[in-house]
Amino acid sequence: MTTALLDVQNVSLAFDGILALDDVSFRVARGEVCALIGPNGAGKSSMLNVVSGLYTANAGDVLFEGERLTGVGELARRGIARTFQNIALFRGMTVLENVALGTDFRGRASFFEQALRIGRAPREERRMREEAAVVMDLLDIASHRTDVVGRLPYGLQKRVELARALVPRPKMLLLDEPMAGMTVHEKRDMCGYLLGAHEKLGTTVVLIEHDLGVVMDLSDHVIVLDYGKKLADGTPDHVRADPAVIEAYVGSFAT
Amino acid sequence: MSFFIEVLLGGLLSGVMYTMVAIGFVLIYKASGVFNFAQGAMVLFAALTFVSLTERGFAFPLAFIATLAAMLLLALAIERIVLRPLVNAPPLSLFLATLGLAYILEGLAQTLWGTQVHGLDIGVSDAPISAAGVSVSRFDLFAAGTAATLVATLALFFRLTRSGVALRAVADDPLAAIAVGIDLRRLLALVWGVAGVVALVAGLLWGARVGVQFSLSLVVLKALPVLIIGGFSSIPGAIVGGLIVGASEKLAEVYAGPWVNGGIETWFPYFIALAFLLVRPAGLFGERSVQRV
Amino acid sequence: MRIEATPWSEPNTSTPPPRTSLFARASGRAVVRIALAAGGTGLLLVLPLLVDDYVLSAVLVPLLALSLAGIGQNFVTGYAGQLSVGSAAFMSVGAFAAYDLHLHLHGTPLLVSLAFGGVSAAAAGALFGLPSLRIRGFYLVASTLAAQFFVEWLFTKVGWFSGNSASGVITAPPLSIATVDLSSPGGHYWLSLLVVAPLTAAAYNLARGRIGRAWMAVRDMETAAAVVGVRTGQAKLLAFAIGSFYCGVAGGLWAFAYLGTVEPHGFDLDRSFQILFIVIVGGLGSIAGSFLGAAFIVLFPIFLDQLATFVMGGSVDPGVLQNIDKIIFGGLVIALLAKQPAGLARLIEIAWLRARRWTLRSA
Amino acid sequence: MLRTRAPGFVPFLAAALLTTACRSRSENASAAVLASPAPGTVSPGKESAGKEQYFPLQSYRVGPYAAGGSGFFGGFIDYMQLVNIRDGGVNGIKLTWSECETEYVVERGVECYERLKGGLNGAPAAAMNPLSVGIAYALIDKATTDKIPLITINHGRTDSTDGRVFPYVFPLSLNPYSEISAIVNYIGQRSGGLDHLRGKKIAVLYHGSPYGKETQPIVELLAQKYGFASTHLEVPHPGTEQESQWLQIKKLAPDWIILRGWGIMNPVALKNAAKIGYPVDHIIGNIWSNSEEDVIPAGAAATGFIAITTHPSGRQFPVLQDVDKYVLSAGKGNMTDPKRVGTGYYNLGINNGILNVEAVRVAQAKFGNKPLTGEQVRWGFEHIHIDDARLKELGAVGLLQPIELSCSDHEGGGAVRFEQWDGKEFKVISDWIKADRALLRPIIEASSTKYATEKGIAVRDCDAEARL
Repeated sequence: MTTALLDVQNVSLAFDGILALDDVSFRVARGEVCALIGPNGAGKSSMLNVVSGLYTANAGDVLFEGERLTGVGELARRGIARTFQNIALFRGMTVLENVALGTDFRGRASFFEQALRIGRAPREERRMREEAAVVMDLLDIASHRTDVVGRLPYGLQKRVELARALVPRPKMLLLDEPMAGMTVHEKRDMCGYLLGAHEKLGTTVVLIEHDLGVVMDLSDHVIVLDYGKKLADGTPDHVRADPAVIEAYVGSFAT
Repeated sequence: MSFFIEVLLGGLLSGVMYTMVAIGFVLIYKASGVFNFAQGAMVLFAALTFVSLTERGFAFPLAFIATLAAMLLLALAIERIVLRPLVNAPPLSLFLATLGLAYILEGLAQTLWGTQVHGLDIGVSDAPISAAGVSVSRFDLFAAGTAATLVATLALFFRLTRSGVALRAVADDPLAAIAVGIDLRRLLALVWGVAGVVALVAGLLWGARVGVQFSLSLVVLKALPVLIIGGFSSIPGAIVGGLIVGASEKLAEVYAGPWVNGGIETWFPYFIALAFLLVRPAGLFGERSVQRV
Repeated sequence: MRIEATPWSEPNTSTPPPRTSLFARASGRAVVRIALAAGGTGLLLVLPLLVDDYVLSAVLVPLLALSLAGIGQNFVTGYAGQLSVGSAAFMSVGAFAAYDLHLHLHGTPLLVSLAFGGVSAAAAGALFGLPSLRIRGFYLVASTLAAQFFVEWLFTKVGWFSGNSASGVITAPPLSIATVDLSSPGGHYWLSLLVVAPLTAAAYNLARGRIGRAWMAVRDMETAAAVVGVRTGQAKLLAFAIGSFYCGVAGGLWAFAYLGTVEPHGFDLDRSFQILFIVIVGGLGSIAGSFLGAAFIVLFPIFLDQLATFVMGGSVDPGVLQNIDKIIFGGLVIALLAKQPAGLARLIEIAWLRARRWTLRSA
Repeated sequence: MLRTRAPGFVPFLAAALLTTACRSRSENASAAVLASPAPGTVSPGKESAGKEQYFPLQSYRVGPYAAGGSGFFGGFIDYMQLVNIRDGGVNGIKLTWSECETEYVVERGVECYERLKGGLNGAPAAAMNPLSVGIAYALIDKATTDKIPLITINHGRTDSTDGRVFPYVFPLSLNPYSEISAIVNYIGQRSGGLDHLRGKKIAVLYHGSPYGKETQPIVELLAQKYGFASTHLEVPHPGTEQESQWLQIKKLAPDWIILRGWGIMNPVALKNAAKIGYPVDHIIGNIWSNSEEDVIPAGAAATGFIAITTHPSGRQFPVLQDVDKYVLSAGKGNMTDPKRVGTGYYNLGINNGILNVEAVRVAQAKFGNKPLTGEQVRWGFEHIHIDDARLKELGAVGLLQPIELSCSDHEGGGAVRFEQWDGKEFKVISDWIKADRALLRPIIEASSTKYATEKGIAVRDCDAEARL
């Protein structure tokens, strides 16, 4: 099999004694859509936070493209973007500025070039705007470009956050409940955006989602966590058939 | 040796004076998360009101009660005019609002009572009393005693009275407190009232110590490093912080000062505070949770 | 359910770049704007011919200097969200450094001295900004207050900084650039304008560019900022450094162009609060706001005095007036914070929008 | 760039227009108020025109030093009031004045200067009297270019005593150097002659500011000359915290302490002296540590404190009796608290009034009995010669020292009296004690010439001017 893009090795995480993740290992292949599922408190978000370096695991390693991930600082530069369960946007800034921040880490213009708007600075700004425009059009938020994010409705904010994550064209996208609290229509759109990004850019997607319908339709690979332990790991059908999973989700698969 | 002890004692005792002011801060910060820069102005306001009343022939207790009433009224006014409009404004705005409040209080106090410099004699002489070659000012001892009593009273107040308990509840978890039906407005007014009383006591002691005039409002600058070391939300912190600042700055001035020919007391406490912060970014006794802005 | 992937259109470079906040305005209005700007600039240049010495040397010059300091404070507090009450200290560093360079390297060009002042202040700012990497919130006041008092002490104490003049007060050299003499009130104004205008333009570029976004990201949510690749520590230090640079240059102007002298206590804590108020009144995170705030701070007391004179005649004791002045000012600050935290800048923006809507409707 | 700058200029226009608007309004505002006529405008329409001499007052009645300001300017105003009521002005020229609050803050002082320098309703400004070292420094250049005398009585820049370099600055009656010299002379006298100073210990407790530090070199100089040991202890501004300094004093046990304080620092110092049991009658307050406001807050701790003065407290002087008779009893007094009439700052204000008015009178003798320009009044100051006889006429014997100014000497006096606080009031305990001005002059000239070369100032040739 091909070398995994993301390789989580025996990760354990404890908050003052209580074990949130217990020796969890899994691999995510390049280009797949991988879903982390499991009941509340199963440790899904914790896992995502370990991967993105917000938590440091007490034990175990996280390899990305075969190299260890060290700290949140390098996340974007390694080609990883993420969204948060309860939106983490820059509320005081406009939609455009928020999305722009997604690519800013690529900026090379020196301080003086920026202060005087000469050399690389204006070019980078223009490029940033183009890239941002594309994504904003894609997610139908272009019309809100100059609105202050804090004042936007929830669904829009979710999309802005996704836009900010997509705009650098990341290799891997970590999505923590991207469709929480959305209507069926919104979910459908959201899935559309995700698949679009995934197909066009070959972005690898790791997402946490509760709506199993969505999960099964969307993902090529499902990992089930329960009480910090890995319960199952495989294709949707394989997982759907797994007795332990059925145990955990009594009859959830009736539909 | 005895000289060293004298310096140390002197430092600790002036530290107590700083604590007096710092406690007012802590009360308000605990209850409302407001970093009340106006505390110094409140000290000035209280002291000036008291002195002016006594000079207009009020008896000491009468003047005290009148000033007390004034401070409570002030607290009500502040809650209404300053805090209520700024409910759930960012802490930075609240802090800046108290700067504005300080301006108002200074202006008000001086409009009402004039800008005269007043002496304040609370009947305690400065004459030193000596023991084992170490002499300490009577007044400083008296001040320390008063401070201790004040702290004890506050402690009792918060343990025994309903509003005291309510205050602790709010300090722990505002939302929950409101949920169980605590009237936050009333409580805020109350806390500011208590802070006003503390300001009055502090004002009397400071006034007797340095005279009553505009500079009194600057004592706030002495209280800040104390708070930073102790943590904004902890009364024990304010006490320990006060002692640390008082002692260290005096020792520094006397023993290190001469090398840079003196006057280092203005900034030295802040460097001490910084040193502490780098080890404990929320002060000795402060909870990390209260990091806003 | 089946989901259709939403088509992802590649950016088409042949088509013009998409219109964004900056370019969104109709070209017609752009023309108007530029005309306005040109007119305004022209007006600024000839102002000395229109107004008398009093307005120039007692209002406009300090207004310019304070605006610059306001921008500096805004970078730190308004954009990067770091509480600083030490702006005066950095002004002081700027003023004394500029003076000392001039004193010890005789014949240093004026602008070079001022720039040197700014750079020194930036260094000091970065130094005292270091704790911000570890300390958050109000506790950070320790750092800037330390700067405030230490600098004041240092310049009072060490005679060398003030050229060992017996009094410790420094007096500005006669002002001139190249051979142009600037010692007249008009000259002082032009000098200030010459310094402030380009720095303001640069401030806009920074605030609207990558650096400004990084600052605001740190201000709004530091973790998220780190996740999207903002080097948060770097951003904070940069904010302190650049902010202090602006304050430093402002200090230089204050000393050279406005007072012509400066003593350490001229940059005390009250000055720091004054700068802070400028930002609050003008509007946190707004460059134009820094100017509005400064204008307010400078004009308000004068205006009130004039008003009192006009309304009450001589009957009112200036002392009382000053106290009332204090009260009203404090009240206004509170009111603004409660009603319009975005400050005068936002108020004016709103008014401007209303006016435009009205004109459009009537047209 | 253009676009980005556009919003910036709005406030300026606002500023310019607003102020100009206010100013034009104040044009027709009544006299003797904080009006600010456009500089140089003479409006003959006003009944006052051509009959008034204007004194712009950069006063301060609030802020940390309010006590000093309200007393000084109160006395100054009451004296001018007296001259108007009793003598109908100076040779028929009425005195007018208007106040502008500086709060002792430098830039406000500058704003006030700019606002008031142009005169009032056509009455030209005679002289500037900011009672503030900081403001004085900021005004030296401006006043010199505008040709308005800058009076810094008992304070200000020492080397401005040299009128050849500072033609418009007048540190009247006592500059900081003279002050120290006089104090040392007094200590010498008390210890039975200057030669007895050898081996004595003198500590200087000074305010942590340029003002506080200014006299250090002179103290050192005198210490060498007379062989006493000197220690300098700084009290950080504002002066509410002095424990450690006084602990050091306790260890040092000096024979005398020179208190070079300001504002709140003074009473706190006296209270601390009591705390360590230092004899307060061996503390000598300097010219800014000699007012009732400096001792009263210290209560009993202050009794016995000695201070120098150029303006003894008290109402017994004839001139103050006149003020009482003509001004106060007529309800025209300026002091909100009449009890303060005759106190230190007030009497300094009276002295300042006498000297300013005298300068106008002297100048009128040369230029005629009409409102005078600042330049003419400057001539008046440089030719003030008040001897004992003149002091008698002025009713100020013992209140003001005999004083003679000249083109090169803008100080003139240099003598002080010593007074002691008895718990209720200051009692004068010495006659005028002179400073060793001959010793100080070279130091002053060295400093002033350095300044002249630094600023490229042409030094006046006083003899030549005298010959004119």
